[in-house]
Amino acid sequence: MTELLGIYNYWIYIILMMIGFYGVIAKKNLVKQAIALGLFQTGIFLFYISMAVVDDGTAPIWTTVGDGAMKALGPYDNPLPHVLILTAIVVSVSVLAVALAIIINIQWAYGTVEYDEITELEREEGDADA
Amino acid sequence: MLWTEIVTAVLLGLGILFSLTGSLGLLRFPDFYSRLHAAGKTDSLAQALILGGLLFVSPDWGVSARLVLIAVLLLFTAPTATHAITKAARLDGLAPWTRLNPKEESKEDAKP
Amino acid sequence: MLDIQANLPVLIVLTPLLGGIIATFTGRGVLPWLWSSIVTGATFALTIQMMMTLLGSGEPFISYELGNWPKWWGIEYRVDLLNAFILLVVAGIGFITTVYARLSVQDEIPNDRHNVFYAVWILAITGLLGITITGDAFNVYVLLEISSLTVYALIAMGKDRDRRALTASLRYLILGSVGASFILLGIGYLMMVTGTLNMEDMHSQLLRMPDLDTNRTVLVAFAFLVVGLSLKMALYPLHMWLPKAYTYAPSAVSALLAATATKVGVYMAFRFLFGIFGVGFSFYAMPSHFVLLGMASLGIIFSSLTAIRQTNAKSLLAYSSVGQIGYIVAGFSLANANGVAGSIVHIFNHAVTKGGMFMALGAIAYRVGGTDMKHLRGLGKRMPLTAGALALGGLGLIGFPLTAGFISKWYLVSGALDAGMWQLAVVVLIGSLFALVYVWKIIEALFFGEPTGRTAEATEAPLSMLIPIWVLIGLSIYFGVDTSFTADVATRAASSLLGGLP
Amino acid sequence: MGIELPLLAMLVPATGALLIAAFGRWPNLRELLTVLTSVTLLGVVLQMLPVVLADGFWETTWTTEPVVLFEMLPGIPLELKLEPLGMIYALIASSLWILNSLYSVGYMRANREKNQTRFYVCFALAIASVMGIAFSGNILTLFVFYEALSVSTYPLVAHKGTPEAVRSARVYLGILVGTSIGLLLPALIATYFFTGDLAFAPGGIFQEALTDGRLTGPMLGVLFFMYMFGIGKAALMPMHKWLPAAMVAPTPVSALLHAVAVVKAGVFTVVKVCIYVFGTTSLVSAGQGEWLIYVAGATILIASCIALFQDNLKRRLAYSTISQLSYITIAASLLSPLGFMAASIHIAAHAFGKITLFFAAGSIYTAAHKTKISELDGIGRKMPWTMGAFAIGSLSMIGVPPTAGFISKWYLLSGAWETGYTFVIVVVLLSTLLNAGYFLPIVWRAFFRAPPSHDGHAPLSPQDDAFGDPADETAAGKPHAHGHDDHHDDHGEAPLPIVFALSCTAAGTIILFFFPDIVLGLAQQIFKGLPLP
Amino acid sequence: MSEVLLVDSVLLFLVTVCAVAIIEVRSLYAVAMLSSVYSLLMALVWTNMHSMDVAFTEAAVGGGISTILLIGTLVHTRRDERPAKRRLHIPALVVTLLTGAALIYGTFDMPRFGDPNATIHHYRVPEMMSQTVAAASGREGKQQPPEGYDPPPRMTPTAAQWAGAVHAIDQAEDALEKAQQNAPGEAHHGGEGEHHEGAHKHPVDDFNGHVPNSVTSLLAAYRGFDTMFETTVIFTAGMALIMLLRRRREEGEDDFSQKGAALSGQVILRVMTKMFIPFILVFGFYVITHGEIGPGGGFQGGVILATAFILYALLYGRNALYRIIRPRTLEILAACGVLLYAGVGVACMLLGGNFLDYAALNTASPGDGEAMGMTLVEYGVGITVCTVMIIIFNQLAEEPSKAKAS
Repeated sequence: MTELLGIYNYWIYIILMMIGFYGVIAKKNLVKQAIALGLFQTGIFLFYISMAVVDDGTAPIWTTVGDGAMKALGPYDNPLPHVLILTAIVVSVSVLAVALAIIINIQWAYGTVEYDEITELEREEGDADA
Repeated sequence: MLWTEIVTAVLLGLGILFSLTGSLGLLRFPDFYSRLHAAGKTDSLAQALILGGLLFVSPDWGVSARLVLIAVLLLFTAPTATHAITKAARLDGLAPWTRLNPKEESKEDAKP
Repeated sequence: MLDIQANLPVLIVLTPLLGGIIATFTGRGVLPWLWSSIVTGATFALTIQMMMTLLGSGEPFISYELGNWPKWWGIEYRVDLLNAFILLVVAGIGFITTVYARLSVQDEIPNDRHNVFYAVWILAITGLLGITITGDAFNVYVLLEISSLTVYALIAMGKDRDRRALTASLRYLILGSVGASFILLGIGYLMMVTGTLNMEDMHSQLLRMPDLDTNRTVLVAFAFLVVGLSLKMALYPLHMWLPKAYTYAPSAVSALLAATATKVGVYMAFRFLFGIFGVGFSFYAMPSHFVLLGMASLGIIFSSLTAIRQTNAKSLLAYSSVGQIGYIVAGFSLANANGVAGSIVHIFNHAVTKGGMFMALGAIAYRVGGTDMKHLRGLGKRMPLTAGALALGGLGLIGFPLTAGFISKWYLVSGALDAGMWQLAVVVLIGSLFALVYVWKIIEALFFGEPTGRTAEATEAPLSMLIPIWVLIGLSIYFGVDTSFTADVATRAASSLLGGLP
Repeated sequence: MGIELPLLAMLVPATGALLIAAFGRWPNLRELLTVLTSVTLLGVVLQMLPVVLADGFWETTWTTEPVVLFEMLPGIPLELKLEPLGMIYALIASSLWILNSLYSVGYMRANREKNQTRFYVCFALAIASVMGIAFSGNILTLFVFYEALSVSTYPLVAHKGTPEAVRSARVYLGILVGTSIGLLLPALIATYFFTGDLAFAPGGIFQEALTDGRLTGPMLGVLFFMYMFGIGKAALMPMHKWLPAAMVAPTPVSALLHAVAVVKAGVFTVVKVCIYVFGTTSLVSAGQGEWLIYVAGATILIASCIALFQDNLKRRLAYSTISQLSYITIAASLLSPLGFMAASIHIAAHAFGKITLFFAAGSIYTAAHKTKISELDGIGRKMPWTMGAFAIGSLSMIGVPPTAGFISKWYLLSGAWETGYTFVIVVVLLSTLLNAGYFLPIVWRAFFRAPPSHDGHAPLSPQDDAFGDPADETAAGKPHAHGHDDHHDDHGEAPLPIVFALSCTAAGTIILFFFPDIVLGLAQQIFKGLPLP
Repeated sequence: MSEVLLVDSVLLFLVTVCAVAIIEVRSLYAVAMLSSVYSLLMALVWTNMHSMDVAFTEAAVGGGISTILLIGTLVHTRRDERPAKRRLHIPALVVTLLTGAALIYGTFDMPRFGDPNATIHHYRVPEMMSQTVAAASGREGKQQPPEGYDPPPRMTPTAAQWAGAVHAIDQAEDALEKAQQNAPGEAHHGGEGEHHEGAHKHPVDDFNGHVPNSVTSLLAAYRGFDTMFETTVIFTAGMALIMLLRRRREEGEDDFSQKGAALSGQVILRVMTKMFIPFILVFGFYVITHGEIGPGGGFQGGVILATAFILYALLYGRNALYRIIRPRTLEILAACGVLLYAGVGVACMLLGGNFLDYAALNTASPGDGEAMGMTLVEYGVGITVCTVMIIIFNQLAEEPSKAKAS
């Protein structure tokens, strides 16, 4: 039981991820897909961060004392995953931006952002890959 | 050290009370404008009280200064935001709810 | 002043990075193209230098610690024979396609954004190079995203010629991001178990785990990495994004992608399966041996069959690419010397051949305005050189003797025999028979059809396109007759990957 | 010591092809070049002859290092090597190429074929790859040029460009490349896998693999099977379909390539594989390969029976070719010296005979535009030369002295007698009857039947459009005697070059009967190198 | 521990509800708002997990920028999702559940949440990052090329490890024994949590810059190379948007030819904005500069700066913004940010160090060199992020060009 309590946090992130994943697969609205992709990635970020947590830890920031030496008061979380996730967040927002740009283009070209309607239009003009 | 904590407790309690009422109003009030009115309370007053409460237990001046800054900022932004939203609604042509035309309720569901 | 030799590894990535960023300053006209050709050329030169340095020093690899931090804290660049080879391929193809790109880009991209286009183009190459050279798992992810982002945008630039480019690109974006996220997740699990991000370090940590084969975290990490990588390298059931993307992308972009993108995906698979998990875990403890082989074989058969049904030459080649990926994957999942060497050689051969063929199609699109069979019909008389290049490349795809394709087939089949899997040999040969069919569709259209429409008055492609095309096709012939370089490098790289295992 | 000559023999036609392509714009020059190239080639090949015939060939020339073109796979270079059997093949091909070039000049002009430049270029390339096959130093080289031959002949078969031609060409290429990639290539790789070596060696390369048990008898049998059916060019049933299909090609193509070069490449490979890869000893000891005799025998009989019922002349010839090829295969599969002798001689004999027949068919088509046997009544009176040659050719096919066919059949029968395969003897005798059955009627029809009486306008003499202004290839609509109108039964002999060529080959058939020394010498030279079983 | 868990679970519950809502609600504007709420909640979650920087970034990027992006998109597209035929997409559900099950299966062998003995907290953690109470060891600087520390065995055993066959495990073992002597913090491997002192220290491995925020020091120094590419990613995104969305302009047509601001009528908003923009800018710069000491850094600061401009553009129209910064200038600045970052690295190379080896900037006192390098780098990041965010906003606000009629 305790160990389940110990890893429940991971399960939450899995649930979040899967909600996003479901959205990516199931939703036919392209904007919705893009957002769901964001959820999906956030779940992963959450996993990384929970990897960094240490019991009774504090933020990995030291207080400077006297002659520029630095003290960490007690245990603190592992900063490495934080760094990775900083990078990952920025990457994900860039992906979102590009996705939205493409979606806007699709809106201009097809007049819709619903996947079904687009496939309809494409079938009308004859798909190249049979 | 006792009285500060008491003050803090009181202030926090009040803040929580206000935000509670605020959210209650958000749910229960008849139309958009009145709901926004409730929400506005939460934004401005409740946060002010809570921050004020924290002010009394802040470890050093830096923190207190930040708290004050945040409070001031919010006191400026919250009403502005409320105003902007209401104005937008007004421009959108959403008539306020009165006893005379209660059917306007139906229109609110569209609003986030 | 600047010690090039000492900083060679980082320069290989830095040159295109800076070059790509500076390319945004280059305004309009021919300047952007000129600049990017120079940059990619310099990069190519650097990779050659790298290769020679590595071969010169007897060492198994050259390591470069960025920021001079010990490699398990900072990021390490590690160049061994395998990725020196891949770097060579990517940079070389990048250079040639850039030289080729000028006219077709003028033709297909609105001229007020050429500078941006070339900037993104070079950054894509940068990403691919970075993935190849780095020794740090997370760095792989970041660079993967760079290359993917750029590629999505580049594909979408086909929108002015066919709006389906947009949907293709978005589809790739969604699937690619999911794949990348899976890879990120796998890296996370691994990091949790091993506590490090340096690939070599991860590997040694895994080897030190007493319960390596049963540790559930490692298993799941492995599974997700494999799935993500398969998405990235378009292994058969997960290839849905590839055909449309290749078909509707601008011609130059298709050439670049077909030649490099999936290859780098395969390289990542090498690094993760052989480098981090190790042969023992990946192919003996895990069933991936058979899973991968099965997927690869299915891919070879079905995508070739689909390719036969295509009416657009570009999508035909795209599906054949999926099949070729199948060969490569089948090769390394045999996990024996000949097989791995075969897939390494095939990475090179297929890159060269497909690149050349897509460029030839680009030239045809430039002259005729399309790559449908009806456009190709009778081009053999109108554009003999281009058509000839296409035909030779096609022979390469079939794996005809005296073309590079034959060499890879030879290695693959003998690898299959070594592993005692004659079924795979059969699959490979059936695959090349299918290849014969779909290539012959093109050849008959080219040489025994009557030109119609714009084809009738088409003229031979301009020299600035012909030269790059024939350089690549020539290479694919040359390395079909004299394999001393490729085969030697491939076998050595394979043996180092397998760690002296037979 | 003439070691580089094979390379030369390959380069001559190759360069010839380049030149022809370069000067394609001027037909006369182009065809002059073709003829010159063929003559030069024959010269080169003849230079090699004494080297091969010399005593102690196996000790000296064979043991010297071969010409390595390039290191194709690590340890397996592409190499060329002089060798008696290949010598026979090269000799035939090169000598017949000369006549064939003359013939094609006449034929192509008279029939106003399109894309003549492509035709001559591919022709030369095909010959180049034939030389490569003949002098290949290991199986890989053989395979490479074998494929090259298939590809370079593909445009020749599809030459007309009509849908039908393209379709048959598809069949042609599909079967040839299919078998070679599907069976021959894996067989090669397996051979390399077992022996670690692909070089030709008299007596085969499988012994030590067999002795140390890497390779068992049945596996050897499977390999043998893959080889035999992988060599689709040998037209062993059921791999024979491409041969009739390829008959859509212009007659010179059918003549040289499908009576001489391609099909002979097939049987040549078969013989070569039997002798130099498997070696009689290992095959006999493993007791495999006996089935080949029966398959080949069946092919002979079935093909002959089919031939009986073909009314299209070229198709009948095609099926006769199939059966004749199986003579060679069956002879080789006797695995006895006499058998190999028979095989190598029959390669020559059949080449001369069959090319004569095809030439004749072509000339009939050129002069009379007739393709059906039923239309040939009395044609012998209008075209005495042609039909005379045809008669000689058919005699040689049947194996009647004084034609070369007799010698090879003689050796075959004695070989069969020696090894005691009565089956073979029966098959040979039966097929002889069948041959007679489907050739003699044509001759009889041509000479002793009354022609269907017609009266028409006077024939134009064939020469003036055979050697007329080459520009009239393109000048369509210009009235000419041998236009493609349906009926003209009033015609003379075919154009001169055609007649000349087929008379030469017919003569060759007879000369070969009286002076078979060279071929015999070469054939015996083979066995000097063989370890006696 | 416990209250962390408590707050955690409440927050995570809210987050999950929010996520479900995002997937299920069909009004896309509502979804945009919800996603912004979601990001803010995530920011709280992360604050609760003591990762201030991530929380900061999430709040700025997720709560701020991506909401703006979404709304900017929804302006072009329709505002409601088309109702699906089936409420539940069964195949998707199956795939999702299977994936989730696999992931959960994977968690069973993980160290429990917050376990201080987890490998990741001890295996080869940098000296100052290791769980010992770190005191930056004075100024004895970083000798380069490294003398004090001999690199772990490079040649054969390592190669064998690379080749990685399980049978090579023993030699991998001893190779690692050697490696461990050079690996500080290795002593604590599997040790009893924190509070163990006196790890054998390593002069080289010690980080000399006075950077209390270890996230920043990791970000800008140890993994500075990643961060450079991260900046490149943003830059790439900006370029991609320009390439995809820039309206085809006829020659000579300038950028001022768009219609005015949407919110031009809002007097109060305009006044408030005018009041606040300076503060926002100051705060942005503060965040960038102060990133080494407290939470924050280039990204967060850059985004905050960008919001100032975007706010301005929203209220006064993009023309007004373009009067301040021309689009071309934005592009050039964006490039310059990355160039600044990479330039620092190149400078290090020119000064004889490795790429991004800040210590080479100031050989006299490596610490100051590192501090300087990191500050410069942060500014590079800030510039790029800020400008690219503005670019993205502008591009998303583009309207379709006449040419794209097809």
